[in-house]
Amino acid sequence: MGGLLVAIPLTPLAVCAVLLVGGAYLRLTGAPGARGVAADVGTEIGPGAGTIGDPRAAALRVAAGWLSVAGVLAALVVGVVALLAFRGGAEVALSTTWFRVGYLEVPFSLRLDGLQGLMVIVVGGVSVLVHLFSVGYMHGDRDVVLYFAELSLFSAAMLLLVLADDFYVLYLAWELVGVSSYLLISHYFERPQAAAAGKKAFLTTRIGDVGLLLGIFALVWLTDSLEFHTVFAWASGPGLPGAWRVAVPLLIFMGAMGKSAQLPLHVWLPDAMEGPTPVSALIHAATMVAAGVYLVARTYPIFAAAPEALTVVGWIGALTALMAATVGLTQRDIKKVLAYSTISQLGFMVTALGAGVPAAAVFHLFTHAWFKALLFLGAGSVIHAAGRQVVDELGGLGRRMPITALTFAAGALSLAGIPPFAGFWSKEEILGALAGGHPAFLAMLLAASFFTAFYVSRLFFVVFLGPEVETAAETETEAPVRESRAVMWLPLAVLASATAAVGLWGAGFLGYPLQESLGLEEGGTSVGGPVWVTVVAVALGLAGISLAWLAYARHPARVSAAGEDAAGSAPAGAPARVGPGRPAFDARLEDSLGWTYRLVDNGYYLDALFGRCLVAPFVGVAGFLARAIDANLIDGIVNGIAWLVTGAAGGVRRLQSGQVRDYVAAVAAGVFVVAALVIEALR
Amino acid sequence: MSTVLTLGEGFGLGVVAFTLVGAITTVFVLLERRVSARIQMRVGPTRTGPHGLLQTIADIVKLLVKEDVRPEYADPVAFRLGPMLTAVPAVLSFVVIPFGAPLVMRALNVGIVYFLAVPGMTVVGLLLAGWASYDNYSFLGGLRSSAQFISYEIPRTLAVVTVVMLAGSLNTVDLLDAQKPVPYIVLLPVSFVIYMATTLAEVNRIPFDIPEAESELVAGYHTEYSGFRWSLFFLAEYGALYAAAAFATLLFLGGGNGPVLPAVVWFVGKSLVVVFVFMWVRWTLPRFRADQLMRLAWKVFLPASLVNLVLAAFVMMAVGS
Amino acid sequence: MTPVLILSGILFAIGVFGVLTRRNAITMLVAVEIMMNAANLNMVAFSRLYHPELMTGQVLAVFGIGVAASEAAVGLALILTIYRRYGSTDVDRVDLLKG
Amino acid sequence: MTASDVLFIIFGVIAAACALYGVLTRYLLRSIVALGAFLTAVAGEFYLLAADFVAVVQIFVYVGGIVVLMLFALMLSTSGERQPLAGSDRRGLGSLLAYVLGGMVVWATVGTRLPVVPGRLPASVPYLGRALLGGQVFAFEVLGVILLAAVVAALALVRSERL
Repeated sequence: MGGLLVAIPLTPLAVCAVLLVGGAYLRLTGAPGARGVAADVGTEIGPGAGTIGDPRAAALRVAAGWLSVAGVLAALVVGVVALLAFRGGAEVALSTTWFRVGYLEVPFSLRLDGLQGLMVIVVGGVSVLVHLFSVGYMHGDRDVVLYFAELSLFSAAMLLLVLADDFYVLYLAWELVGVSSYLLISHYFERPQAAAAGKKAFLTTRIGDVGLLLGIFALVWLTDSLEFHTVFAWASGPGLPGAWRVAVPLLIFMGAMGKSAQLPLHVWLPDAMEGPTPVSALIHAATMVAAGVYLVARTYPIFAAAPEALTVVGWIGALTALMAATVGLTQRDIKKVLAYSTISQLGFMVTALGAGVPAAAVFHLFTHAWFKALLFLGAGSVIHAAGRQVVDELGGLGRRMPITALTFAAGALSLAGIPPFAGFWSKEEILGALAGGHPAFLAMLLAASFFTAFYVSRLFFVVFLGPEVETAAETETEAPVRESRAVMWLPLAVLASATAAVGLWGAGFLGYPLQESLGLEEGGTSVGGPVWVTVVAVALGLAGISLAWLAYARHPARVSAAGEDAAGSAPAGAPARVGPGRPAFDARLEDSLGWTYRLVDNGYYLDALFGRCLVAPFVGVAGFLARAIDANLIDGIVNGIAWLVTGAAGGVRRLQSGQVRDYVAAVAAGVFVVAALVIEALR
Repeated sequence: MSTVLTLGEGFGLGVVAFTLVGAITTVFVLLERRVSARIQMRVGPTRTGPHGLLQTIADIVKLLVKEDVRPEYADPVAFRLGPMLTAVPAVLSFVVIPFGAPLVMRALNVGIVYFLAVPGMTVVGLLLAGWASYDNYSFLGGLRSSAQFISYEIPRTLAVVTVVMLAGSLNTVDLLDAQKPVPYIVLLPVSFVIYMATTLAEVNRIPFDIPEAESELVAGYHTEYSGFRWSLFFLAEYGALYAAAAFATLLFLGGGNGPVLPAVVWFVGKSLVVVFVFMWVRWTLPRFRADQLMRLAWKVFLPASLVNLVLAAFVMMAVGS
Repeated sequence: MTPVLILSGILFAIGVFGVLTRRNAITMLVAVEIMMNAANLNMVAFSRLYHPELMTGQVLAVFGIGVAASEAAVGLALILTIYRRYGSTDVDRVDLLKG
Repeated sequence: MTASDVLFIIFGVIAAACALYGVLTRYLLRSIVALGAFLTAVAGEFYLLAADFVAVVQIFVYVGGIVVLMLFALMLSTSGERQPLAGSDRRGLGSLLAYVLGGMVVWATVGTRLPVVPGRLPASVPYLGRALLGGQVFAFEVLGVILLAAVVAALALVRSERL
């Protein structure tokens, strides 16, 4: 049974290998039209060039998407089979020696129990839908084969990550996930912002990774083993040194902070939106960013042994949740709004972890994955159709794209925490748990909930309701914005149904069927929570939606850059249209709030702060070292030595005849002397 | 006394192996002529003896009585050494082939590596023959054969390594037990394909026969040879062909394993099928160009065999645990 | 075991003789290979004498063969380069330290 | 006198004779062929010393690889020179050093009392495999790196300018 687990990450990995080899093969054999890994047959060569793309390249481009869908689907099926076996009472685990170098024995352990099974379903399920959506979204992209290879690599790495049962495998998968995230963010690497965003994401998360690595080193040093069960036994056991008890979980949490974009390492996530939108949905909303939360939940025994560490975790989570929710209010890029929303929701989960209710955090992770993926894919559908992603240039799309609008609404309601959508159940779980003993966290998260409801409603009202805005895509191509293809809206529909349904699965008043069936620990205090928390939370959510409706839907006016009401040039008979411009309420808000608004709008200037205080000094010191120390001091020493040698060699060079045999004779004579000495010494 | 016996046994086995190779060559030359005739819709030799069965014998007699011609400028030592060094490894290969469980000359603990290593000496002979003939065609043939051999040896070895990993032994006799229920062709089909293709290259047969491509090089490294020395090349070629087929049988087809009939019958039967496949390929496919040949080895077979090896290792690890 | 060691000593001396006396680079390489084989023979012999189950000597011999392979590859590449430049593989003609 | 003693003497004589011929002959080609015969004879000695894997690797790498490579290089570099090499070899100093070194080694060997050889081991391959991938694995990996470096170096050296 355990051997089956290897197949789960291996199938997408095999697809990745096939695509890479296939692409490389076509490039090597010089298939015409196979520029890059594979080139776009139609657009790149152009109709006038007289060459037709290689049919093999075209076939590979078509096959790539479906192949990777099939790979992830197979992994998901295997995962479900394994999960059923686990529920049947079997121990689904694999533990073997990966390799043995001298005395070091590196294990390779995989395990699937309740938590991992849940993650496999989330990762596999969302992956399948996102791969499917990508088939439509990436159609015609130049590097589509490379894209699917990278996406499959990511799925494989993420599945390996959630199945890992020792820190070696975990760290391996952790870094693989980071690399594939980097590759995918920089997928449009010819765009400077995309390349920079990938680099930023990689370097920022690396700060956290160093912490994780140090934590792993500490564990090796302390326990001589990196298998989870040994480490957990150590953590709960007696007689552990006090400082390490706190330091190890905090170091591990650093890794989680990087991956899960918690303050202050969250700055990479909004920039990561430079990647293709399905990537944002899969990696930067549903799965990879949840890896940090999963990591903490998986290694929770280590955290449970250190209440001090848990407090730190809780504060970071709550602060992140509140901070990101406020920033979300002001963003003008759809994906940026959703990015900050993701950071905020991750903050909710981390707060729950810190408050000692990992089950609630994992449940929120589970529901969040579905509805946030839904929101991102909806945004992707809009961007794909309209060709723009700034709210200024979008509006009234609800009539044109009814399916997208409806599904997006489902996701938005879920995010706002309105029953019966998934987000309500998990958020209420967290808030209820906080009500017993963590009033500060509760207050912060309630405020964040209100802001959340407001910004997501704003997004929905501006983009889908109100008068239509003349989009750039329309004016350029004369083609009206239309609903996306079935391959794109089908995943949306599936995700929307999931969003409506999965919450009930883990709902408290139904007796936690999900948690029960997977054997997740309830993990602590006052699950369910007092009724007033639920009432207040829902009321705040509704209030946020209503205020947003008043602010954006009742007065859907736009303010153009010049400050006047933007007027449309709609032909007679068509519904009223307006030109592009900011939503009027945003402009008024900025006028009345002034610098406060700009502070929030710029993400509290954290990026600039880091740039000034960390990056700039670092670059400066490096530059100083390069110019002053390296060029003068080091090079001076090196040149000086070289000069000395040149001088000395002038005297000795007469010994060098250049005759090889003279040298050999000298060596042989030396051997003779040494051998004589050795023999004499041994006698 | 036992000293003399042991040494005598070794000598006797050598004579047996050499005789075996001679007999195999005699039979295979006839077989090849008949198979090629069938494929080309001809009849083949029918006149000498019943159904032409004695044709090869007649040819051998002719070859043995022919004059041994040596070109004037040929290097005398190397010219004589070349054919011998080519034929000896083919004979030596037979030492480790288990025709039946007890019917093996020496069950070496490293039999499989031995089998991979010994044919490598053939190349020395071919290079010498080509160089000694003092003839551009021969020289080119010799160089080509060594380049080809070295290139195809790597994927071939890697393919065999998967078998060794699965069997956990380098002993040829242990392989038979390891393949008792299922022969390895079922478990390692990719290795089998790589082994068969690279083996064709190792024994210089079409479609990999550029060292002796008659349309370009007259006859390659044996252009200048005649009579008995030339027949040594023939001996080497067919001896190596049968050894390779026998080894394919051993590695992938379960050797002498099989119901009812004695192991020897199964082994010879299976290996003859492999030999027939080799002949079939030879008379069906055209020849590769020299550059295509190299590209095939380094860009297709080498990566394919590496991927195959890694995948096989992973699968074995997963299944084994 | 003594005969093996004596044989290896003789072979090593032959190799030394070859390296010292021959002028042709390829022959020198041949002589070097003879010396390496003499050393390998010694190692295998001692592997039988001391801790045969650890195989240290045989492992060293295998490593020696591997290193010899790389040495031959690089050596022959050097010889080819020298031949291209000087039109000969006679090492006495190659006496410049600068290329 | 057992069979392996007889074989040891035969292989030893072949090895010494071929080595001597290899360093004395004035024909490059014969020198390399003699090396091949020498290596095969040494492989025989390895086999007699219960190192069958080393013996096969010797044939595989040396005879199948290095000798072929040397022949190849010879044919690429001096295909015109079929005549024996001319010119003086400096025999004097070389012979002296070789005699002294060889004599010293033989003298030291004869004068040393060696332990008795333990019985023959059942099979060397499993032990060797364990040693190669166990205690000696680091050296094994380093050897891989050395081989890679050698391949790269050889390519860099012989790469012609026009490529």
